[in-house]
Amino acid sequence: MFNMRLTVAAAAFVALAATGIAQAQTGSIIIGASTPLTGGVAHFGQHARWGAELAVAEANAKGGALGRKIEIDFQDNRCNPAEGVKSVTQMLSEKKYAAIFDGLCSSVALAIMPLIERAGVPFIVANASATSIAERSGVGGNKWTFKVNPTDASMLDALVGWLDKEGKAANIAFLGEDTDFGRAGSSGLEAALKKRNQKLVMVDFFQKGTADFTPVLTKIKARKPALLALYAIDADFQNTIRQWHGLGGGVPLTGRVLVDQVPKEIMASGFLDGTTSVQPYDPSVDTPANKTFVEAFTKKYNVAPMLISFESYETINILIDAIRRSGNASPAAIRDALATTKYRSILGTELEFDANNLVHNNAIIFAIKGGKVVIIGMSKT
Amino acid sequence: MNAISVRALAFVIGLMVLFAIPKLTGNEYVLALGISFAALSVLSGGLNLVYGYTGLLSFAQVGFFGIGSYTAALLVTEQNWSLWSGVAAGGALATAVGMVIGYSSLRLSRHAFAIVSLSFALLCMIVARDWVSLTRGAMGIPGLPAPTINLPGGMRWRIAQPADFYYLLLGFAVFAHALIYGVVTSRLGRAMRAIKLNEPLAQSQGINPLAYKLLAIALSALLAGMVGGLFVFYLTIVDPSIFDFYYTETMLIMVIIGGPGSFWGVLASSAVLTAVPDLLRFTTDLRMVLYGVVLIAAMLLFPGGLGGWLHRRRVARWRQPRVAP
Amino acid sequence: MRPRGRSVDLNFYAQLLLNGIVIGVIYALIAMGLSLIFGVLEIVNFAHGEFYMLGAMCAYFLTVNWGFGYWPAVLIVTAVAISLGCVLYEALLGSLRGESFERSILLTLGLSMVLQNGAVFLFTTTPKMMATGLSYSNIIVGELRLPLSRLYALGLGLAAFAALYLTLYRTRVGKAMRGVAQNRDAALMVGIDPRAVSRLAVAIGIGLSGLAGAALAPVYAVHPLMGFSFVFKAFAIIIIGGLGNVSGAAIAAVMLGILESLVGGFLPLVMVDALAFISMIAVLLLRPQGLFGRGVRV
Amino acid sequence: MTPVQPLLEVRGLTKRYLGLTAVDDLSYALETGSVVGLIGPNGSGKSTSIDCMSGFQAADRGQWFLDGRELTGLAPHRIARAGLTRTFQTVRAYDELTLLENLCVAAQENDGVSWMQALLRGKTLRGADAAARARGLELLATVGLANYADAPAAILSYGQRKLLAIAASMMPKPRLVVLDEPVAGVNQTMVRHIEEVIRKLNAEGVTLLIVEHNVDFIMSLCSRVIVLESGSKIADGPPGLIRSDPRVLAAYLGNKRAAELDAGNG
Repeated sequence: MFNMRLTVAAAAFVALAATGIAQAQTGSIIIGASTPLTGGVAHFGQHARWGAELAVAEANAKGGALGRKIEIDFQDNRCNPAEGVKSVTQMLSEKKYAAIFDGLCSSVALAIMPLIERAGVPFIVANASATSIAERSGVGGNKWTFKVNPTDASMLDALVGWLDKEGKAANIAFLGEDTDFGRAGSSGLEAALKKRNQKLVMVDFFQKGTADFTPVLTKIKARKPALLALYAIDADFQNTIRQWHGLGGGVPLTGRVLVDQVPKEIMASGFLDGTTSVQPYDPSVDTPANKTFVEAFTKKYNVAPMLISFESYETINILIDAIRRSGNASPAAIRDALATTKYRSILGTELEFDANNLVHNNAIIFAIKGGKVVIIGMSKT
Repeated sequence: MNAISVRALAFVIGLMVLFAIPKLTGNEYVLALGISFAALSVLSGGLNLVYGYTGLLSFAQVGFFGIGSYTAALLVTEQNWSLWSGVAAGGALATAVGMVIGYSSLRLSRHAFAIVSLSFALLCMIVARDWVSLTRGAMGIPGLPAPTINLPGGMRWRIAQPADFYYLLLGFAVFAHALIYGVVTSRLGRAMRAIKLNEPLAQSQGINPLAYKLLAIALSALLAGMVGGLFVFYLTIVDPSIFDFYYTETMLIMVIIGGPGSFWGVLASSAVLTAVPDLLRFTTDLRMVLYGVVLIAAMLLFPGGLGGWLHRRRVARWRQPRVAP
Repeated sequence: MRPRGRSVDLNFYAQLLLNGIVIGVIYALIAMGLSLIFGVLEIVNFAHGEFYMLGAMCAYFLTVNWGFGYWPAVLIVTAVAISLGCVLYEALLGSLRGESFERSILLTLGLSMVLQNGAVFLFTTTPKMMATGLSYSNIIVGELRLPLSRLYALGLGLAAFAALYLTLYRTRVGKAMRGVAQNRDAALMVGIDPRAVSRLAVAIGIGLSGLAGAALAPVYAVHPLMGFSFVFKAFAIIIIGGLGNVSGAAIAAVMLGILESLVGGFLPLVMVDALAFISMIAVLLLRPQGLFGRGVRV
Repeated sequence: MTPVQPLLEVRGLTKRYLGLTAVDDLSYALETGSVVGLIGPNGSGKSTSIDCMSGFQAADRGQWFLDGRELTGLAPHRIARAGLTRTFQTVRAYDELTLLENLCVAAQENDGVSWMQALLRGKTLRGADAAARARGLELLATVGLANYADAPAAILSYGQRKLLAIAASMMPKPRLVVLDEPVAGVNQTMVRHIEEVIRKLNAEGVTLLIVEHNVDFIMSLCSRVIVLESGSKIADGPPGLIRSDPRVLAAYLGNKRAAELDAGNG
């Protein structure tokens, strides 16, 4: 009995796929996107979606690409490779998508890569952080995958280089979430420190969703490191930062501190003075293009953009630029156009993909001084 | 007799159609759904054996699934084992773990088993994330190679295309369900139902509940472990999200809607529920809310599941003619 | 990893102990209600953490959006949670009876899915911070530090425990509750209405959960998934404490909090996460009735 | 003269709860083919003693043997397989299974079919299943439920369920059957019917130990009666003697149960 239903479903999908092909010739240019819209990181999936949709809306306001409207379809992947594969397979089988966007989580992006290679559709990654994505792309094998955000390793190298110059690269402790984000942070930091004959003095990981950090923070405080490299995001970041404040901290932070999300009371108290952070983005970066972006984003969604929303916005812009230069918006032409990208980032630099299809935008190094965030440098990643 | 042969014919035709799908349509999404169905139905079938037939609520299925996945992936990539031996090892390890959990907690009570199985699943996730030297941690093991299987007659089958995985997983699912079907329709399944319906009575009749419960757990662990080992090669990556609690919720919903203790019902609901979330992708936000509502409604309205409902109808039918003069 | 010097050492231990006590009392707030509901109804409430989350959400909106103070918010949220408990009993749990352990888990699991995903839908997963003056005030004694919000949570936890203890031992209805927990049939015979008692147990249990949410809203970030991770730990606690044994659960909670804090002070944090589950499994295998036994319930 | 080995021998069975002795040093023996009643006032330890004997409760002290084989401390299913089956005071049946299935389940652990044979469905299994069905139908006929062989057990009345339980306890051809209150709460017609069934089964060679409150039933059915009070055996003998035993009268009178002993249980 279930066989029958599946056959009916199969027939329905064949029909769907057929209409998809017909549409691809004339109607809008459609980008397929898979991102977590439910589950633990849905908050980031939401920002990824907002950034991308803002870019698409702006492009359409300027007449779309090649005289056609641009659309972007989002599907949920729960940050789970199985769901990612299913959602992208569905989009690929409909054959109407000019390119596939993101995945957000590294494991999902890695699972998507063989699919889009087989289908011959460009895949452009905005947020996933694993180094192995770029290692497997371009000369690494997968010609269809492009990654726009810098890898942690290169950003951390920039940060540690700066710390070393200031004589602060010794005695750093590390606390990060036990996800690809935190793990990449600790290994990137270890590597950057090793180059300068230093190492992390203590390393600890926590499960995402941990509410109470006081045990580990007490331990770190007692150990008196010079700096604490913190790799926490979302609710975990809010909990660590407030509990660190509650315990009286006494050690400045470093790593990927979300300086834009520190509660203003803590920031103003000067408690975090001496903190350094490296990020690919911050809303406060003082370029006209960024100001326009922050304003438009805040106006549209009632909340300030964050790293994820910026990366999605910029990535979709790079993709749209490639679509415009592709001439016919066919996946293969878009891939070739992507490879020759010369795009001016809203942070001011000109971006190109390297041999591994990876972009090297500037990383921003922040410091907190006198209760205020200051940008102390931009560094090539 | 006639009805049985019609059913058998329909079953064979249905199976042929399922195996012909890659030839009928090149649509990879249909194949992806088929693969998804094959994997999930083996998980829900195993859960049905444990919960539906034997009456033990288990949250451990997802743990067995992940243990099988990791074992197969690690043995194939790092020890150069063949796919079959890796998958068999994954199934064996899952079974062994299942026996340990089952034996230690079932000596206490079925309640202890439910709670221990839940903790086990949560611990699996922690181990997968944090025992980095073994599991490579949160990054998982990406880029699993397309496996090659030695077929009888010296042929080699390189499993690289979705259609290959479709055949492989569907083939395994048919084997797994045949095994489950064989058990539930045999006197072993009858003993399991007896234990679920009235454990002391079963004991007083010489049935050893622990042995049958362990059999159900071991079988479900074996199948879940093996299907996990096969499934991750299709995904090309295994990472800690293989232990996602979401799988557990999905499995439970499949068993509850299909009817605990109903082989065909759970198989059918697995098929429908594999396809439905994808057909209803626009309700993403509310899908899990909907699942929750279904669980609540099922527990309130059909406490005994489909089996309970059929049973009540059967009782009513038997009582009817005796009420009438 | 050990800090040098005797005084530093002492301070370090004292701070860990203090943190642990606070964490333990926070666990106890959630676990006591879970234990009470199990004791009286033999129901494992999977949705318990979701009521904690709703309590925190509610407190957040009351204080941040509607300008209530902390204490009024705590009172309102607790009252709302108690009524929600009555509704929950009448609408869902009241229909479960007898051998319904598995059904109760599935039913409340469904409820948890509805509440959690519904909250994601309504409030998004963006973490919310209750930023009143309370959140950033600290009590400092020597080297020891305790945020004021945690001190309040500690006080509320102790008060809740005292109130629960007095209710169960000094009031007629509390004695009835213990009677039902010990023997439902016997309680029926002496004229106790088990439905009324069960309803009250659920109301108190959910009320405690809501109270915990309100008390902790200034301590932790408020988001829809905050209850989910807590509830599994609470399961472990009530098993360690002896199923249905409310003060056992409270003691186990404080013990676990202190143990976690001390372990976290020396070993990797991952061990802390696994600690609750591993101790629970160990307790189950070595002393199935829990550390404090099942027979005597508070 | 060689001493005849008793079918069941119980030696010094003792069970305590929280300082209260429910069964106190109970010893007795049953001969093959007999029908023996076990009576006593409420709380005298009748049910506890058979729960211990069948493995459902752990005894604190004592030993018991079936046909010379020690059963002490075995799990219930092992005791059942050794040839001692029982029914329960609160009648138990598999409601969702048919009557015939109820009976077949009861025999399946004793017919030597292994799990593998059960799965592969070979000749051994088919033979065993056919034998079980035949015996099941025969037993259903004996207890008068043959018409309902394919009906779910849930449709049975309370008394009919007691009959089904008795039939199920006979399925594996046990050496000894312990019936826990086979007629409690059933009407007089059914009591007589159950009595007949038990006689018929005994005539086929089954040994029975019957725990009952209904003293009349026991007195008319059993060749020997054992009386318990506060966990101890106070009398043991043929019904005629028991009726006039002063200790028994005192026990029942003391518990205001003399009426039960004298008058019929209407």
